[in-house]
Amino acid sequence: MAPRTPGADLPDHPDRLWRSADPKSSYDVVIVGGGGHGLATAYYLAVNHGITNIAVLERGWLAGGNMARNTTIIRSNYLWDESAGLYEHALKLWEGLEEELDYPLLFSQRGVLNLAHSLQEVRDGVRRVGANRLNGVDAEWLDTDQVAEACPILNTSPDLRYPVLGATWQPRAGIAKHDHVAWGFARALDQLGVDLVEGCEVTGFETAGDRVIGVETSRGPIRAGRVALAAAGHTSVLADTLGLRLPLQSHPLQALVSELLEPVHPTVVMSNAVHVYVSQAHKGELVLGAGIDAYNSYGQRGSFHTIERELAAAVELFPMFARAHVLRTWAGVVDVTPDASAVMGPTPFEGLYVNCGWGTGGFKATPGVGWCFAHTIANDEPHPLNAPFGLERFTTGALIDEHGAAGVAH
Amino acid sequence: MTADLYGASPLAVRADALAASSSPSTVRIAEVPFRAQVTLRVDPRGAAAERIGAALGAALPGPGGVARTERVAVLGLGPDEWLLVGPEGAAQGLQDTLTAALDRAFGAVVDVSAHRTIVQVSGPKAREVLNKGCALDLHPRVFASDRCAQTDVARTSAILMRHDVVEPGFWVFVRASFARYLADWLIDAAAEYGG
Amino acid sequence: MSGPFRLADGGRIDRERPVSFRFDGRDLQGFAGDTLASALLAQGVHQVATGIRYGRPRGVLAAGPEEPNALVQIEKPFPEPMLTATTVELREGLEAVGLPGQGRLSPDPDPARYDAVHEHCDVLVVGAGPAGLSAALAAARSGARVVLADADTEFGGGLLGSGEMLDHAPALEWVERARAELARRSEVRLLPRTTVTGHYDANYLIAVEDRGPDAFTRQRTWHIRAHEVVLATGAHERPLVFADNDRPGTMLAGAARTYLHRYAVLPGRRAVVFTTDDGAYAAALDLCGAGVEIAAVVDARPEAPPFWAKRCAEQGIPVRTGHAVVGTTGEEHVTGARVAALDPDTGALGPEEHHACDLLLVSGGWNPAVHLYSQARGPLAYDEAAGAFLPSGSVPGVHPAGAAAGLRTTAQCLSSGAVAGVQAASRLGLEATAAPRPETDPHPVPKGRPLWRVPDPDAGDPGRTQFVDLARDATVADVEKAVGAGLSSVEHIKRFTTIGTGHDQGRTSGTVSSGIIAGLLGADLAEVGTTTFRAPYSPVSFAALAGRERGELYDPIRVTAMHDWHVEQGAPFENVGQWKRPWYYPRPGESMEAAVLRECRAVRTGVGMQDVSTLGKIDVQGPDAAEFLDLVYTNMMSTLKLGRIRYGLMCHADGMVFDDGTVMRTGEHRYLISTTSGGAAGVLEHLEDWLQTEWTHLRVHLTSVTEQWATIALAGPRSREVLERACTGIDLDNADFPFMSWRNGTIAGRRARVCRISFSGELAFEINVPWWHGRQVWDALYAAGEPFGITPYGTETMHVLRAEKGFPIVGQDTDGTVTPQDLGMGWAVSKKKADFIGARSFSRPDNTRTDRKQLVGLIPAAGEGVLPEGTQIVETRVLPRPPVPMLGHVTSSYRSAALGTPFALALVKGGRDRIGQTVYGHVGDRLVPVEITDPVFYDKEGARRDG
Amino acid sequence: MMLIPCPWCGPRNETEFHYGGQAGVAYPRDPQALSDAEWAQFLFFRDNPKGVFAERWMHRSGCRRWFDLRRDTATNEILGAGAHEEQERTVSV
Repeated sequence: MAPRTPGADLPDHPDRLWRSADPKSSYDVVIVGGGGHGLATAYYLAVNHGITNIAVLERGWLAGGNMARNTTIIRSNYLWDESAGLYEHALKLWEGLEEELDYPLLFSQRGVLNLAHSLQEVRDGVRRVGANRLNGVDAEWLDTDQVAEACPILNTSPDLRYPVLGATWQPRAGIAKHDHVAWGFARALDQLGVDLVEGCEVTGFETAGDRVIGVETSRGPIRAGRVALAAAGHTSVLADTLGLRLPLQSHPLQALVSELLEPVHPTVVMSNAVHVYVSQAHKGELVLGAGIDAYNSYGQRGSFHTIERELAAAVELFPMFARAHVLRTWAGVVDVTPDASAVMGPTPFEGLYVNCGWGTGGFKATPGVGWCFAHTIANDEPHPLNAPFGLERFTTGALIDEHGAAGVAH
Repeated sequence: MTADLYGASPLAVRADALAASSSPSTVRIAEVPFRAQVTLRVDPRGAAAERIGAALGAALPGPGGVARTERVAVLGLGPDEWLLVGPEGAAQGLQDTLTAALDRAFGAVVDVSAHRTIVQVSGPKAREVLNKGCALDLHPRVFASDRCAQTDVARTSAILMRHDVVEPGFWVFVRASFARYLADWLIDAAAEYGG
Repeated sequence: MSGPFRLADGGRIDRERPVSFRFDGRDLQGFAGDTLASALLAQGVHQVATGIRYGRPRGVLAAGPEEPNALVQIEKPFPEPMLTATTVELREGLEAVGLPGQGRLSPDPDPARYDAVHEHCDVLVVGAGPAGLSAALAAARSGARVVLADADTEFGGGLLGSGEMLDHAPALEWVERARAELARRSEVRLLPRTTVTGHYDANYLIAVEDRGPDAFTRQRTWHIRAHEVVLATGAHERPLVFADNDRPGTMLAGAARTYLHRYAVLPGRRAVVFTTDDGAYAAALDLCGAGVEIAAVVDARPEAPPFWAKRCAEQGIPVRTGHAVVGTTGEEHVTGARVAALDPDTGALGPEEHHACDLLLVSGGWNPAVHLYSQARGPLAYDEAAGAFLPSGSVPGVHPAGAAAGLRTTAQCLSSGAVAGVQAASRLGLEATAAPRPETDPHPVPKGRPLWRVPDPDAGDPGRTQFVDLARDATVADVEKAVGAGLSSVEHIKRFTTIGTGHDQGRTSGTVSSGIIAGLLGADLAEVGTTTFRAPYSPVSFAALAGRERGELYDPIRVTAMHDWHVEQGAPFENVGQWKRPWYYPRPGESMEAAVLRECRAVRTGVGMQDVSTLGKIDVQGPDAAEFLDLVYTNMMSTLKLGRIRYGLMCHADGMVFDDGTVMRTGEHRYLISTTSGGAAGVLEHLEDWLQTEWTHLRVHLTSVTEQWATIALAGPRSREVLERACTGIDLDNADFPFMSWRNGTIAGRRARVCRISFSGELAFEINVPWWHGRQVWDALYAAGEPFGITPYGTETMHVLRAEKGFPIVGQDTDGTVTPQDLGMGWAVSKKKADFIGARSFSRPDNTRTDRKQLVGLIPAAGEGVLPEGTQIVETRVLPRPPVPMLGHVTSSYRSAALGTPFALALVKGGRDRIGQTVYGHVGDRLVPVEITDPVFYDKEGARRDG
Repeated sequence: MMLIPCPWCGPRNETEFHYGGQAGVAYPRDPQALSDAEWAQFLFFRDNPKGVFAERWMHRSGCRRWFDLRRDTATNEILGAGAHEEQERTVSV
């Protein structure tokens, strides 16, 4: 057979991935949510803490929620120390993950540009770069000419309605192939003897006083020594059954993809001001994300005007995309907190741990979340990296306000 | 002379461009400058509203409705809000009339004559031009001659009022700072009809 | 003659209009009315592209947008990637090349125009085939406002390619009568060349009209809000899966019929027809009638349909029932079909026979185009009899009709369309009756039995050339591997194999792959299901969806009444939200730094003027206005006297500063408040929220008057002298007109409201006149100031001057995490009021920490330059290893003419207690020593504000 | 594109509205009397149901009035006006 179209194809998957398990009657740890976070948590529970009697319960197909719907951007250039600590830990894990999982994750450290379109965005960018560097996160401030050099197809003309005045640049940032990440973890878990249970919806909890001792599911009750919630947009619905209120709102977040195109876009470009972020994935498709839709929704679909506005911004910034075609649009359901930072830690219920509120940052945090959440579950206390991300902060006011970094942030 | 009395209207600088983009057989676009505009806020169920209606010679219309007297159009903008549009120079008189009829009842009368300007869009293609940026159904079955609406036109907010005098058309009320943008947008939208 | 395979007559092409084009470097000819695919087929060109993974030759499979193979790159008139040859209209000068599954973007700017329009209708009919036309006619005759959209260049749908008769005349005559009637009705809009790509909430549909390269607008996006929607979107024929089923010359049976009838093209001379569905027989007979030799009809089912078997027999066409095409021969073009008996129960194959052919027609049944129905949240269910997923349940206001609803004959489609049209109109309260249905050809309802996969006769490497998704080069072997890896969800298998992710989004492969998966898993196809249908139905160019929101129209540019003056002076502008504000006013050859120093000096020593019209202004009136203002500002406003002005801070309920401005008492129960330029809309929304939903008992009305007023700041020790020359009616003495008060006067014959407000610390006035008079009054003040060297200044100078005074700018020196106390503005927080927005939050534990970041001043060590804004502050002279503790950051930083040194404002942890300390700014890789100071650098006593 | 029924202006595209989240969350009568935890509940915690949700919308591009709406967050189906009695007075435009 003739040679393949360069770059238009992905490496083969291994011959064996995972077996879809039937649930047993009890486990040491039950993880609710078989997305990236649930899988990574189970993985680090097993390899870091020696706990393998685990079930990961997924109501649909494994990693079919936000893990399958995100735009796969990975970066750690967050403003505040707390966020930088967690995301940078994740990025370091990403850097070794392909080898660790022995799976082609297509982790490509092609760098991420966060554009500044106003003088205030320039100030914010310089501030964030400074904070990143002092926190040991690679970051640079690029002026307009340097931006043009890093991404030649970007329109850096001063005539733009909101011209590019500069950008932050994180060289170690990049993208990965989301399914491969999830499947890499799933395969490893399968080999470690962890039960991955698909088509198993958690409908409630079994409690004894203030202690959670198991879950009710569409496939019967399951006892658990500890229960960990990692259900993203659906966390509120689950916590509600316990009367546990969480500071979460679930919103649609949309993305779209073009047809396969010869490589033109060497990096990842994000713009808060005009609400668009773009990369060109491994096969050659342009992957674009937009801003969050304003209203609460679990519908896994957003509003079309968001897409139109996003494409207007994309064509302004990348005039050569004019005749690229939108092939497919979709939406995930992201759970957003008041300070745009996650919640991870113990709950008022003994034996129940929660990891939620990742908003648009979930994918990039995946291994870091797994590492820290596993620690939290195994030791019944937070890892130092996620200690600031507890629920108490909403009472004390010690918020980690990442709206600047997370505005569109992905 | 109007310009002397009122200075420069927001779209004086676009007058030629608007004229150039107009064509009698398709669409005509022109600024209607310096109209008196007064915002009225009052409880429509109270006696003050009745007094105002009597003073104006037209009952206050419901939201989206337009009442007209010889000199004044009264646009229902909300449950307790109206915009009164009168001829040039009438703002003070209108305010006096309203304030007197209000008679210390709870309400508000504010001169907003310069806050917005008016763009007339008329002609056979007027609806088509506006619908390039306005999502409302402007079909005469739905948006009849006694209707107005606050909505978005392109990327700015506007008040639309049906204004069928010589030919079918609309008045578009736009905030002064957005007026040039709207004019430029209208010129662009009308371009295919070859002014 | 445009090709050896073109018939001498017939078809919908215009033989009077030959069209020259270029494909893969060859100059060729076709006719107007051709697609690129039909023109190529007429020339005998079957191989159009190559497969993406294996590079195998690929031909034309279909005759419409479902084409998985024939991908082309347009080179001229303007490059466009990844179109299907089956949908590219042939035009003079077209140049294209075949693609291996990956397109190419042009670096040149796209010269075409794209726009959008909003449309409303009672009934939107999607698809103008027999069902859609019937529906549109029924609805239109009821008086409904109807939009009829169809992706094709002409109406007729399946009738365009079927050669059928209606009312004993060619069906297209009926189509033309229907079209003409609809076109005559004023309330009907016909949209040919318009693909409805998305079906969103409340019957909001997006359609993209292709107006052609020569049109004023190349593509137009229609936003259609419809009361009722009839989905008459037709169906797509399925290919069959067997070894080497991808060779050029392999074609859907229905597509071959379309090439024959619509384009007068014979797709081959000798054909084998492989089917599991009755529908293919009509194609075989039509082609036979046109002179194509039909080597055999191979029907995998045990019995042939008697109606069609009889006709085949009459034409001498051999029919091989219980047989299957198990493979093909050929390289760049199919040369023969390998046929064998197939045991339907065991899958065992009999001995092979070889049938030479240059055309292999396939039909595996039909998939209704349920995309839009599914997007509208309509449920789908697998229908055993139809062998397809059909619309089930119901969606209010959505009416699937015709082939999209699983119907097969023209008679059925005509009837169901009419019923849908009547139903839609009836739901609107209109009286509608269906017209009599035209008489159709007396064909029985076709039946089929799906055969998802033919066993692979080549035992060595089974399934490797049995292509399931031709667009993705995904084979049965790939599906087997996915299932073997443990996957059972169709979503997983799709992602594993990439089936359905190609440019055609799996139109021809979706149901087939589900069928194969069900077979491998031993599961019920109904349970396996399909993947989700997502918009757009067909690929849509980015530019079409961007529309006119490009360049200057990308976002409104807001300007003030004095804008043109600033332009005339050559001022660069700063974007502040949507506003354009003059940044500084350089003299010829002057740098920004020099200009700003000059402007600052002018204000500190003489007089300057600035356009500050962009500040938001809200009229607040009502008996409870004072009480309301007390609740929304942190400071006390109810004690403000008529004629006086007070500075005010606003917080959100979380206690963080979100806007500031002035409050001017203009009447007994009336105030005018100002907001920041960027914050105006947000403040009004915030105030209306509390007023309307929380404090409904307060009798207060708010009115935005931002553009009612043009506002000019006149600042500097000589500002009073300027105003004295220009203004009458106001005694400008400090005693009569004290700081923070306002008076009415006259400037240039215009009534003006003059305020004594200063954002620079200097004696200053703010002059408000109605917008119309802004430019005239500006000119008058400028003229009056000329003897004093009056200097216009921009936002940069304003920033420097206020920073010298330690006045924070919300959004620059705050970031949503800063309280009034952090800013050192505890003086602006009332201790007397019972409550106001934000008050409770000040006592939260985190807000009472002593090491909170506080606004302080910074002076860099002698010889150091201006610190970059955003610079992080650290405590130690030498950087430790990361993570390095940070004290805060520089929020504002400038060179000061008045101070003779660079200076900055910064938010620093426990900053007020550190005044006098030296800390370090982290600039690049250097640490710059800076001294922490009080944030007020200039005129600490406030002596200058009175002149 | 949801069609939001403004009680005063009639049904309009969702793009004309500002979303305000959960309806019926009253400002505490005496915030100073609340514990920090109670105050945090008011500031930051809102219902987030999958299904019927009573929520606030403001017709930003129209009459600028706030009103309540019941909507199914799983399907975007709008189930009618919420708290305010006056909202029955819809008008058609």
